[in-house]
Formats: sequence, C-alpha cells, structure tokens
Amino acid sequence: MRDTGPSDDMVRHVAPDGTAVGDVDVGLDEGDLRELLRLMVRARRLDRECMALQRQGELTVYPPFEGQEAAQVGSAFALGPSDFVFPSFRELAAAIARGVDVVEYLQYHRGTWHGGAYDPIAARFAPICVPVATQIVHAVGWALGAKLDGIGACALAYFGDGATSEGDFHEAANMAAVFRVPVVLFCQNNGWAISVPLSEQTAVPIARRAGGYGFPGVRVDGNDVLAVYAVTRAAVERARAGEGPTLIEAITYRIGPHTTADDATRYRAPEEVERWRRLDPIERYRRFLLGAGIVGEEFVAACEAEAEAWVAEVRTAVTALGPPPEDEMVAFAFAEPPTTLTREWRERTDA
Amino acid sequence: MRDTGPSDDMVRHVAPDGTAVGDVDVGLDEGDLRELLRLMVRARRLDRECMALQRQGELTVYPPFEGQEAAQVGSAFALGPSDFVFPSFRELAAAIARGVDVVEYLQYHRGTWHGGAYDPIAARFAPICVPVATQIVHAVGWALGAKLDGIGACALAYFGDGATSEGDFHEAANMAAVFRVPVVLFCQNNGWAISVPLSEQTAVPIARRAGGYGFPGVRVDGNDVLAVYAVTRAAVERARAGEGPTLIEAITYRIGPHTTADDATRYRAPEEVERWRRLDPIERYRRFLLGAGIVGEEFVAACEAEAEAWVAEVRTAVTALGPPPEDEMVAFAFAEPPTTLTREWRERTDA
Amino acid sequence: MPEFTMAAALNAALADALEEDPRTLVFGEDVGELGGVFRVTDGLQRRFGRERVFNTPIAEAGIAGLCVGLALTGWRPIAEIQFDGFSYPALDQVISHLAKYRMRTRGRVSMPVVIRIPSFGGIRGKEHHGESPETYFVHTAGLKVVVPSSPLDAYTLLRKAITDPDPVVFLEPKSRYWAKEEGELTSDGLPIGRARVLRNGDACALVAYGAMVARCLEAAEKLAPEGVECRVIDLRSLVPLDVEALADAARETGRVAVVHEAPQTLGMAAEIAARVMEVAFDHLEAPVARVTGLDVPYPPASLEHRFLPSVERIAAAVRRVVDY
Amino acid sequence: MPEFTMAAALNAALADALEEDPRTLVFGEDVGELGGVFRVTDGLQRRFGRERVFNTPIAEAGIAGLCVGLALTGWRPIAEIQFDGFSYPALDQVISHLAKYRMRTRGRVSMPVVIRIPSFGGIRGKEHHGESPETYFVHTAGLKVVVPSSPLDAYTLLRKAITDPDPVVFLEPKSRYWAKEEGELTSDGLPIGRARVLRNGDACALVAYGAMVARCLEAAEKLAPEGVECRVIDLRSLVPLDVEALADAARETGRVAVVHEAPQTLGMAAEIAARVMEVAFDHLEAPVARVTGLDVPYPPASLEHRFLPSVERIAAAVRRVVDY
Ligand SMILES: Cc1ncc(C[n+]2csc(CCOP(=O)(O)OP(=O)(O)O)c2C)c(N)n1
Ligand SMILES: Cc1ncc(C[n+]2csc(CCOP(=O)(O)OP(=O)(O)O)c2C)c(N)n1
Ligand SMILES: [Mg+2]
Ligand SMILES: [Mg+2]
Repeated sequence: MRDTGPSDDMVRHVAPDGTAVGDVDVGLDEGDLRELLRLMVRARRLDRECMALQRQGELTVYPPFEGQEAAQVGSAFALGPSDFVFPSFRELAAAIARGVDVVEYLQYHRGTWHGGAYDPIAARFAPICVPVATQIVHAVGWALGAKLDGIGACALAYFGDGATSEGDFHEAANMAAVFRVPVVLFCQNNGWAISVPLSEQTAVPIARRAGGYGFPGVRVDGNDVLAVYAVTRAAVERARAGEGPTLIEAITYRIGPHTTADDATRYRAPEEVERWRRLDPIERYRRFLLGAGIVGEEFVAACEAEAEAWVAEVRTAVTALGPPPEDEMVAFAFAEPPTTLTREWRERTDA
Repeated sequence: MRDTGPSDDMVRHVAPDGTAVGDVDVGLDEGDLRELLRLMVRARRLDRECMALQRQGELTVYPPFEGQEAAQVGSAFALGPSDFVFPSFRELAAAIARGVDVVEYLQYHRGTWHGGAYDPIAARFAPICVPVATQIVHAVGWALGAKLDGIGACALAYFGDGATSEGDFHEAANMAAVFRVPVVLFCQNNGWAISVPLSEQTAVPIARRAGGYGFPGVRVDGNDVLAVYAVTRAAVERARAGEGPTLIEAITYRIGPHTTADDATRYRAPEEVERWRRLDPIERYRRFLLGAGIVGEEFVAACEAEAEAWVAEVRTAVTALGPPPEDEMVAFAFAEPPTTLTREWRERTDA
Repeated sequence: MPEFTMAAALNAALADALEEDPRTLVFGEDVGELGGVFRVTDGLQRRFGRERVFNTPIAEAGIAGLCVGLALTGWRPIAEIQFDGFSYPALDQVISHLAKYRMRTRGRVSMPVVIRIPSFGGIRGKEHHGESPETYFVHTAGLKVVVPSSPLDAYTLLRKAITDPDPVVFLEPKSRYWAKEEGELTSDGLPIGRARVLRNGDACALVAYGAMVARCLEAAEKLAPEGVECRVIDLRSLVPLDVEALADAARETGRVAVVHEAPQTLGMAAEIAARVMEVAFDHLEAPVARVTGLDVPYPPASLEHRFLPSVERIAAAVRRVVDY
Repeated sequence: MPEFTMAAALNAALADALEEDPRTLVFGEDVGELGGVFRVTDGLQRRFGRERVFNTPIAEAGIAGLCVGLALTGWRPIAEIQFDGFSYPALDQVISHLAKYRMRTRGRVSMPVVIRIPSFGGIRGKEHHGESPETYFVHTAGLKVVVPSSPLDAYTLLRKAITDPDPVVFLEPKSRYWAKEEGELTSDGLPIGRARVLRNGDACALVAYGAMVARCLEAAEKLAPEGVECRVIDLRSLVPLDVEALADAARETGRVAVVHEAPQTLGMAAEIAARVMEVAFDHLEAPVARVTGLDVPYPPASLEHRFLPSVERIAAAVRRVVDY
C-alpha cells in the first residue's frame, strides 16, 4: 500500500511534479532555497562516488542513501550551530549539510577509523552509530545536559523505521517525554530494514508511537525538502522553547541496496524501486525551483559541476588515507593506558 | 491529581460506595459473583499473614499487594483453563485465583526455591519474575506458540506501571502487534514504582501506549472487580478470536510498602494512602453484593472464617518448609550436569 | 565426495532439523526472503513456510525472550542474532531467564533453545561486527556454548545443539563461512562437550576454536620443519569444557598455548590456563601461553591484523613455550 | 575517631563530589526522595536539588545511555543501577558505547562516568539480587572496574572513580554496607589500579575483593595458630589489575588462592591464575587455588551458604595449597 507513494496524511509543500501545494513559504530566503539544492546535489554525487569507491576496493561495506537526500538535508538544515546531531550509519547527507569534514567521516567506511574520526564536539555531530537505536538514548542524554545548562540548544537523533522496534527507542522516547528535554526524534522511514518491510516491523504508522509518550508525532513527505525543513524547524523551535520532544516520521525510500553487501533484488520488486525513482526528491525540488523562477538551468549545471569537482577532491583525499599508526589502538582506549595493556602491546610489537 | 481516585475515563461498573454504575451484568452467575468475593477475602488474609510471617523471620523480603485484590482476582478470573499467566512478583492474589499451590508459591518468599517451585506448566502460571518487564516478552512468545498450535488459548502478562518504561515492554508490545498474537497486557497501575510516582515514569496515561502499537488500550477502575473482569474477559475473547493484543491499564493502589524492606513514609503522604483506603476494592464489592442481595452478612462472615482456616494451614505448611537438598543446586542447572560441575560439587562436599 | 562451505553445511543442518522435527522454528532479523545476511537460512522460508521460518522486528531482547515463551509451549526455537555485536541487547534475557529457567523451575521446564550468532573478526567488518562475545556466555552458568571450526563439524554441532535439552549459544566464525570441506554431513559424531585433536605432536599443545583453529594448524605446519611438533586441539565446546582432553595434552606435552580472538583479560585462555594448572601442574614445563586479542575495543579494519593472533604470533608463542 | 558504615562513607563521597564539582550529577531508580534502596543517596536530592539528583524511569539501558549523552555535553554522571541482576539490560550501552567512546573518537571524547551497582550475594536476597556481574565488565575493554571492601576505602575509591576520566564500574558489596570502620575519610590514598595488602604472611597469598576480603582475613586468623601465615590482598581494582602486587605475592609465598563469589568458570580467579602463572611460574609451589561460587545460577537464600566461599572452605583451600 504505502509503496504507491507517500499518502495524504503527510505534510507536503511541493508535489512530486514540482508544483507547490498550498503555501510554500517556509521562512527561507532564496539563498537558502538554492543552498538546499546545492547540498542535495553534492550529497547524491558523493553517495554515488562512494558506491564506486567501494566497488573499486577503496572503501569497505558502504550504506548508500540515494533517495533520502531531502529527508536528511532538509532536517539538518533546520538546525542551528549549537544543536547536536546523533546520526545512525546512513546520514552522510546530513553530515554534508552540517559541514562535517567528509574525508574524516569516510575514514569510517575506508576502515581506517571507527565512529568519529571527525571531531564530534566541534562538528556538533556524534560518531557514526551502528547499533540500531542506541544513539537515540545518547541524544536524550545530551538534551538533558543542554537543558540543565540552559543553552537553548536541541539534539536531533536520526534513525530508521526498523530502529523503532528496539527497546532503546522506547526508553529514549519515554525519558525524553518525562524529562521534557529539547530533542527531535527524526525517523527516516525508507520502507525497509534491510530485507524486512515496514509491515513486518510495525502494525501502525511510526508517527503514532509519539502519542504513547505524550508528545507530537508528525508525518512528512520525506522526499519534499521544504516540508521536511518546515516540520523539523517547528520541532526544533518547540524543543528550544522548552516544550519537549517531537517525533518526525519522514516517508522516503532507499533506492539502493541496504549496503554494498546486500542484494535487494532478493526481497523487493523492481517496480517498487521504479515507482519511487519517479518520486525523486532532487528532481522534484529542481522542478519546483525552476518553476518558481528561483534558479535557472545554469544554476543547476553549476551545482553539478561544483559537486563533481568537490567529489574529485574528496576521492583523492580518501584514497590517500592509509591505516592509522598501529599504536593508536592502544593509545586511545584509556586516558592513560594501564600497564597491563602497554605490556601486552610491547610484547606484541617486540615479537 | 490521579491520587484523588480513579478518574472518569475508566470503565467502571460499581462505584466506590458499592452502588451499581449502569449495567452491572458482566455475564457471571451468582455463584461466580460470590466466588470473586471469596477469592479476594482469601487473598487479603494471606497477604496480611505473609507480612506477619516476614516480620517473624519466616519469610525473606515480601511484596504485599493489599489494595490490588480486585485488579488481580478480576483479571485472573476472566481466564480459561488453557490460558497462561505470566506474573511479575506481586501476583499472589492472581495465583490464588488461578489455583496455584500457594505453599509452593511461597517457597519463593521463604527463600527455599526460586521462580517456580510450583509446576508452571500444570498451573498455567509462569514462574515469579523479578526483572521488571522481562516476562511480557515471554508472554508474547508463548502466545505466538499458542497461535501456531491453533489452540485458541491466550497469554496474560501482569506488570506494573513502572514496567512500561523498560525496553522489554516495548519490544514485547510491538512484536505482539506485528505477529498479532493472543495476548493480554495487563498493567496494574498502582501509582508507584517503589518510590517513583507515575508522573516521573510516564508523561501520559499508560493505556495510551497501545495506540502506538496499533491495538486497543483500555483504562479500568482497578478497584472494581466486576469492571476488571469484564474488560479482561473482552480482551481475552478478542485475543482468542485472533484479533490480537489488548493493553489494559487497571488504576489501583498499593496500600502497603513496596516490600517489607521498604519505608513508604519516606516518599508518600499518609493522606494519599488514607484516600485510597476509602476506595478499598473488597469493601466496595462487599457492599455491592449485599446491596444487590446476592450475599448476606453471614456469607461474608463465612468467607472470612474459611480464609482464616485456610491461611492457618498455609502458615503451618510454609513454616515447615526447610531448605531443599543441597545437591538440587547442581542437579537442576542442566538436564545432565557437565562433569566439570559435578567435580566442582564433589570437591566442595568432600572438603 | 560432496564439498560444503560452512554456510551451506549450517543451512543443511537447519533444513534437516526443520524437516525432521515439526516443533522447530527458525527466526531472527532478515532470515526470511533474504535468507540471512550470510545466507545461512537461504531458502528455508520458501521450503518450510512463513510460520516456521520468519523475520522478527529489530529487537534482540525480544528475540531471546520469544525463545523462552516458545519453549514453554513446547516449541524448539532456533533464533539468529544478526551479528556478535548485536547480541548484547539480548544478554539480559539470556542471563536472567534462558540460562536460569531450568534451575528455577526445579527442572520442570527445559529450554531447548539454540541462539546462533555469526561471530568473531577477520572480515574487515565495521564496528560491532568483529566482536568475540564468548566470555559473556561462557561465564553465564546454565548455558552451553559451542563454536564450530569446519563445515562438517558445524553441521554435526548444530544438529546436536538443536536436539539438546538445554540452551545452546552457537557462535559461527563468520570469517570461515566460505571455507570448504569435503565429506558427508552427519548428525552423529562427537557430542557437545568433547574437543577434537586435529594434529598430533608432543612438543606443545595448541588449543583454539573457531577461525583460530585453521591458524593454529598453519602455525603447526610452519613449526614442524623446525622439529617442533604441535598437538592442535579444536575445543568445539566451550561449555561444557573437555577438561580431560586438556589434561591429557598438558600431561603429554607439558606445554600449552591457547589462541583466541577475544581480548586477553578473562578470555577463554584464562579459564584454560587455570584449569590446566589445576589438573596438570606437575607436568607443566612452562606457563600456559595466551595468544589473544588485545584488551582494547575491536579496531577498524585496517588494524585488525594487529589485533588478531597471526600465524607468526602463534608460532612465536610456541617457540617461547618450547624454549622456556 | 569517627566511625562509618560503608553506606555512610559512600553517601559522604557522593555528597562531597556533588559539593566540589558542580558538573557532577547523581541519578538512577529511586535515588531521589527515597535515597536509594540502600540509602546510599540519602539526603542528596534535598541538599543538591532535583536537577542534580534525580529519579529515572525503570530503564537501565536508558540510564547507561543517558550517561553517554551527558558526558558529551560535559557533565559527569554518577548513575546507580539498583541491583547487580538489573545491570544486564544496560550491558549493550556499556559495552557498545560507554567502553568504546574514547577509542572511536580517537581520544577526543572521554567518558568520565561512574556506574554504581550494589552487587554480590550473601544477604539472603531474592533471585537476581545476588549476582556477581564483574566478569561481564572486566572482560569489556575500555572500562575500569573497582570493588571496595571497607568503608574508608569505599570513600577513597568512589572519589577517585568520580574524577577518573574513564568510565568506572563501581561494584558495591551490599553485604558489607553496614560494616563499620573507624578513621578519616580521604580522597587521597591508594589510586585505582593498586591492590592493598591487609595482612602479611609468607605461607600463602589470599587474593580477594569485596565481601570476600573479610572472609579471607577471618580464614587467615583461623590458620595462624596452625602456623600458616597468609598474606591477604584486597584487589580493590579489577581493571586495571595490580599485577605487580600479585607477582610479588606469588614470588614471595609461592602459593596463591583466589577467592570470589562469582561462578568459577571465567570468574576473576581464572584471570589471576593465568597472570600469576605468567609472571611467577618458576616460583609457584602449587597450582593457584580457586575458591569461588559454583557454575550454576545463584541459588535461593537457604542454599547461598553452600554457593559462596565460606571461611572453612577458604581455610581448607589454603591448607591444600600449603600441603601441595
Ligand atoms: C542492535 C542492532 N541489531 C541489528 C543490527 C543490524 N542492522 C544494521 S542496519 C539494520 C536495519 C536497520 O533498518 P532501519 O532502522 O530501517 O534503517 P535503514 O537501514 O533502513 O536506514 C540492521 C538490522 C544493528 N546494526 N544493530
Ligand atoms: C530490570 C529491573 N530493574 C529494577 C528492578 C528493581 N525493582 C523491583 S520492583 C521495582 C518497581 C516496579 O514498579 P512497578 O512496575 O510499578 O510494579 P509494582 O512494584 O508497583 O508492583 C523496581 C525498580 C527490577 N526488579 N528489575
Ligand atoms: Mg529503514
Ligand atoms: Mg507500580
């Protein structure tokens, strides 16, 4: 049912054909509106490059996000500089939008460092997080700290549809409600958790979960960058105003496989993918901007050219990344490595 | 707010003063109606005896249920012989209603055996379960098995208000919805989780959680045994008919301390306890039965006398319980103890 | 003779068990249409139906807890946890219930449950995909814990785990899923609780399990020309532990090295060292050597070769033990 | 001289830390008005306010995960898990995040977190209230694990744990909460990572931690008239382990017995036996003895005396070691 495209109880500002749906003024100026396109174009270009790099053996397993650009860029764009993002493992587009150093980010997929090779504190972007749903609890903890500090900042946790089945999702959501902390729970419902369709993950739309905790749950067309921006912006403002958490369910789709190690043809029909390709978020937004006269074709071309050049640089930098110094394995486990550990390491390096 | 007594959005058949509220025909004949009183009287008498036994050093820490008799007896009475109960640690009244051997049950509190000294399979009553919320998952597993077996039976899990904050509650509820299994999630909301009031546990009434999973959530006056029976009965029938889970939130109150090791005066006001004493479930039901002419004073007196005699027997049997044979510790850990274990044990007993 | 990868042998074991015992169920994340991320459950849903082979939501505590409830209704659950690092959310249900149920019900309720977990490192995996979780399970009284090292034995061990009346944690060395072995699959053979000697030698005993068995065999090959003949012991079963086999090895060689991927502190080698000392102190010519992972979180792909025991490191340890 | 119970000393340590460092927070189930089920947080909420000392919902994974997020914003969380047996739902957050965060952020983000857990048996507790969970934490690389055995040292260790830049799992022997000791509370004193010798002797070293330290001292008293003088070592810190102190003891006495409540298999004694063998093989006159809990789930109250090491069992083990 849901794979016929986003249904009607979702917030939407731009229709799949690029025409406006009601009021499209989400409070962004034209520069910002153009920036959204630029970021999505960059993100897609880098995502495709990463798929290629993986095939060439330059990256380990890679989880592509094609199709989810609007959901990630629109939401990340709604955050201010002191807000803090808690990503899962598929949020490279959000990282780009937040200005995270992508070469450092890609150390993860290069296999040269774990979670956060970038500086998570400076980047306001927590380490990449693979254990499904665990990062949502961290976001709530961070938000509680921010509330105690009275800094008027909010945390945003990204997670997938599958993540909402985990106990950690629940403990986080409930604590967020009880402590009334400034946090946005941003679910990218891309229809699948690896091979498991939404219908085997939950019996109702995910946004409904929010009612069980006592905060608002909003469904939004996740392929409509303006709607995603607007909905997230409202949730962020609500959070900063001390009104507590919001759950956002952004309906989108993972066009590619779960990861480069996955064979999606084993579990889903090509027609479904095709249907969603026609709902492409970038194409939709491009048409909207062109139709509204906010950009011309030359801007789009310039974006693409710029993305191309940028990705070439990233590629060069990433493929130049070698393994880290071996003793970093020991150096960073504790503030000061215990003597048992330094001895273990010495014996090993002497051997 | 809620400690002024059950609020109005709850199912109620009998008002606190014992008068009927609307239709009181819940499909029970007079024998059953009398049996409900008899069971509650027995349960309370035994509970008080256990408090005394604990003070006399005959039991280890004991968790009293005074005030919750209607919630437990009414719900357990709605089950059929092949349904299966998954209790937490405060469900002695439900155990009595199910016909569990209470002396065996009390081995737990005597410290002579763990979880299920009674035969859980024969009694259709799973072992006593202390880790909060974990039993709810077992109930869902059992219900899945029953569904696969097509036996038309249902599982009922008891848990407290505090238990709904645990991840296991959520994973169980969501799986129950997705698998659409015959299970009743029965929450005794007694206002407190040890010293933590409901308001620090959840931001909304617990029954609302159900909407987040896609099954009905019902609030019921947990001190009204007929309402509890009726609501549970409906949920059980729904489950058996293959329509999936129901969450029941029975609003009740723990009159005593959390356990005999607890000092409830540290965290709650005596007035609150007094208010709830006036909402006593047994007194309410007694008045109802007397008013409706279903029983006379002599029946009540007979119930009390019978409970007295029964409890005296239980007391004798429980205080006669000695420690189990020491080698049972080793005998029951595995179907066949590994030689490492038998050797460990032999060395110990030889020493 | 037929040839099997470990993945194929495990798949056959599941299929044969599902075929023979209608009370067996296979479930976990992505075990349905996809056949599991390692294809170990490939084709099972199509063959045995969606009732007996099914996907679960992403909820590991839930998966372990389902096993308890299903066992109570007389089913035999065979659950898959997708990766080692995702077994941790299930630990509470495993430790507090699965392991204790028989004891707490005075032997009345058994838990014939198998929890399969693709485990260990060496595949250049992402974080949380190279964990060696065995200590958490081995220390938990009431569980059996087994680790196959080869396709044929994987079949045997899995069949035995499935018919075992007690809960068995079945750790599959994912770096060996595609290793091949020729021979016939059989559900007879060495029981759980028994180790096997894969190579004889009197200079030193090399004790390992899972993927480290192959490395020990390689190290033994390498050492043979130096006149150092190793006895290579594949533990197979971490609980129950085959103390006799260890005692024999220690008594006969006087020298023991234990190899595993898990960090050293309270890794299996600690237990084996303590046991060997207990049963063969007077025969030991050298301290039991531990060749293990480091006491740090499992490192990124580009450093895992420095974390895991290498053939060279195993050989060096044997030389040190022999020269002691 | 003032006298303190361990509960009072821990309470004072928390109060002093909250007083000195405004970034410290105390939270957990029932730590507020009630002051914790063991009253270790008694009065703290009243004194430091509901923002710095607060109850959480019943959600142990949540509690551990909150610590990670709070540490990221520069707070110093001191969390309480109500009992040993309820620490298991928190294991995933502890193993997958708390222990790994510094490493995965290349040292950029530290986790100055303390998780306090009333632990171990011996109080005739209910199921899940007598667990010895240390192995799960000790094996997890990236954590420190400490266990006080006396009131004054409990104060010192807790103060040091709170200022430690790394996550510390702080296991409190609940059977010793009401034991008393005279002296001054000090945040100086022996650092984490160092054991202390509580009694000298050259016949055998008795190594223990938590409640078993007092039993070892009793056993040593009992053995002295037999001419067997034991050195009693209170480990205090399970990670880092004071290998020097163990090596010295083994070299000087040649005989070691390790005592703990946890089941034997992969309990701390296994690690200590392996280490002692590594560092003092040539000095050992007897195998390291393990006096431990049994490899079964913790039994009901009426059998716990048969599960836990008794003074008699400790003394018997020492005699066996000495007579070896
Ligand atoms: C705790 C845990 N269990 C299992 C996995 C394996 N796993 C990785 S991604 C994934 C599916 C996640 O689905 P969803 O939350 O919808 O996110 P998506 O992949 O669609 O972005 C699974 C099961 C994991 N990473 N963590
Ligand atoms: C996993 C877990 N955490 C903590 C505890 C300690 N504990 C025992 S009962 C209890 C409160 C339970 O409250 P609720 O669910 O409302 O049940 P009630 O006691 O009111 O019947 C707590 C925190 C536990 N038993 N299990
Ligand atoms: Mg998804
Ligand atoms: Mg309660």
